Amino acid sequence: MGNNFKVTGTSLTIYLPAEVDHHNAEALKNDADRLIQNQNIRCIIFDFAQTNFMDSSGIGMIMGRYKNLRFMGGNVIAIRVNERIRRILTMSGIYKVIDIYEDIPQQSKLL
Amino acid sequence: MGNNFKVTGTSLTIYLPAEVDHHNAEALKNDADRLIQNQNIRCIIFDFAQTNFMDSSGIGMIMGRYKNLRFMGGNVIAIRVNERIRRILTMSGIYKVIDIYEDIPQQSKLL
Amino acid sequence: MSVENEMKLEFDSRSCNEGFARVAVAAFLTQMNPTLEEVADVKTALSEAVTNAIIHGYEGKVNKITILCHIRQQTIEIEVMDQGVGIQNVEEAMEPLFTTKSDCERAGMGFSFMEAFMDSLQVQSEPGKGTCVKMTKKILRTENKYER
Amino acid sequence: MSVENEMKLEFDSRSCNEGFARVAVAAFLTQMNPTLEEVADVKTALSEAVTNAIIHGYEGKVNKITILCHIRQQTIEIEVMDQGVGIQNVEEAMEPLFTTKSDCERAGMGFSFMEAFMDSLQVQSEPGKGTCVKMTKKILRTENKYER
Ligand SMILES: Nc1ncnc2c1ncn2[C@@H]1O[C@H](COP(=O)(O)OP(=O)(O)O)[C@@H](O)[C@H]1O
Ligand SMILES: Nc1ncnc2c1ncn2[C@@H]1O[C@H](COP(=O)(O)OP(=O)(O)O)[C@@H](O)[C@H]1O
Repeated sequence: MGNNFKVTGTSLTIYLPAEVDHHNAEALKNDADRLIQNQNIRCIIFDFAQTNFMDSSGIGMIMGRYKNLRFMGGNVIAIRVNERIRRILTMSGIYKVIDIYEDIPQQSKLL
Repeated sequence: MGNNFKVTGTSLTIYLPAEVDHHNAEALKNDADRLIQNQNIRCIIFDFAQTNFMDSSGIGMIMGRYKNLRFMGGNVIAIRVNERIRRILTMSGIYKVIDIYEDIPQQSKLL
Repeated sequence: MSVENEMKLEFDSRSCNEGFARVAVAAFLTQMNPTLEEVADVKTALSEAVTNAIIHGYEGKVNKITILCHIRQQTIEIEVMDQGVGIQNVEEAMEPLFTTKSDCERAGMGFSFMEAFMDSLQVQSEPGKGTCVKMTKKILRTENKYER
Repeated sequence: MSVENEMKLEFDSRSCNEGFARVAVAAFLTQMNPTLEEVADVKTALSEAVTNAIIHGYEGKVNKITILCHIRQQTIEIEVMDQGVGIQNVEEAMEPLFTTKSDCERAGMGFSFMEAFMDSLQVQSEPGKGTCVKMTKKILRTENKYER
């Protein structure tokens, strides 16, 4: 899994691949969930800097992690989304429960 | 044809597209031959700066222009070829009759 | 650009082919000289249809998915077909957020995305026989010489 | 990467589909995590075979070309088929610089390039029936997670 994840305290940053589809989302899910359990993660940051494609499988994957974390009182945010990804997030309604930031919010209580 | 050709005196520079295959070569041929006839062209410079793919149709196209020009005592050169294109030119044997330069040879008698 | 052109793509219902299918269709589309936005729209809609065939149609088993693309003038028509389990109630399936696989974290937005990103969407399905999703989109821009 | 995967592509023998065919096959190849060099080799060989089907097989008429790709372990096998005029003498046709269309500025290097860039090349042809070119190439590199 190498470069796709970074754990800082109880925060997990997931560096999403160029294309987030069903195939890639499945692979990410398994690795992410293992980290979330083992490292007592409370905040997930989805970093879209490298991502130029996402479909509804990506929405399902984010929503799934959100539900798991929410259950334990955690938070999920998305950063560095381009116009296209922002549109997908907006259409899906997921922006209502997940905040989108330009970059990692430094002073945020979330982190 | 716009940006694909530049005539300077009796020299014609052909800015080759990203992919020189049968499809693109056919289109180039017709336009180039019209210019060569109408503008009394004596030297053709094939500029590969934008080209990352060429197959044997490209070789046929260059060879064809070479034959036409040679017949009238003209010259053909290739410039700004990348490693891949150089390999294709070498394999085809065309480098024996067409010189390859880094860039347009400024002092050259060819031009 | 040809005013008429056609291609058919048949491949295994493996998730690793989702990206391949998107690139192949996008490459076919390129001759219509679409905007980046239009390419992204088509790729997203196609991805939804292919993913559905893999997950729902064949339920993860390896079988054949067929994509048929037809360009007529300024319109691309894309059909994605499987011979999988089919859909009992197409109208219900097409409702936003409806999914039969919420346990697999499906968002139930596949058909909504196809409708949003294409101009038309038709779903034909017969339980036990399979599903055919037909989508069309008009591409507005025009020919560019020497480019595909 | 699947150790086994298959796709079939069928398209009109129009020259504007040459680039499309290359991209589609290259995209399928990507799952084997090839080097840029290997991708370029396969694209070149494929381009030669498809161009031959268009120019020689169908002599410019619009008909169907079929590409079959099969990945088995580390090897990709590509078949390019037409139902065109066929080749009278395959051995002669495969000789470097041999061409029946020198008036069309063909270099006679199509088969030589296919041989040079692939590991194996087999040509089956029957006059009046069509031609099948089968090529294989071993791809040396290994899997990269999350990438295609
Ligand atoms: N190709 C298919 N074969 C069988 N059922 C399908 C197919 N495509 C869609 N469906 C059904 O329609 C439902 C809704 O599909 P969709 O809107 O794409 O949402 P999702 O894929 O997230 O479930 C699916 O849950 C499934 O029951
Ligand atoms: N698909 C095909 N159908 C019929 N004839 C073919 C086909 N492919 C190749 N040939 C014959 O083989 C000859 C040599 O092919 P090739 O080495 O690719 O050179 P070129 O395409 O430049 O002529 C062609 O000139 C043609 O006569």
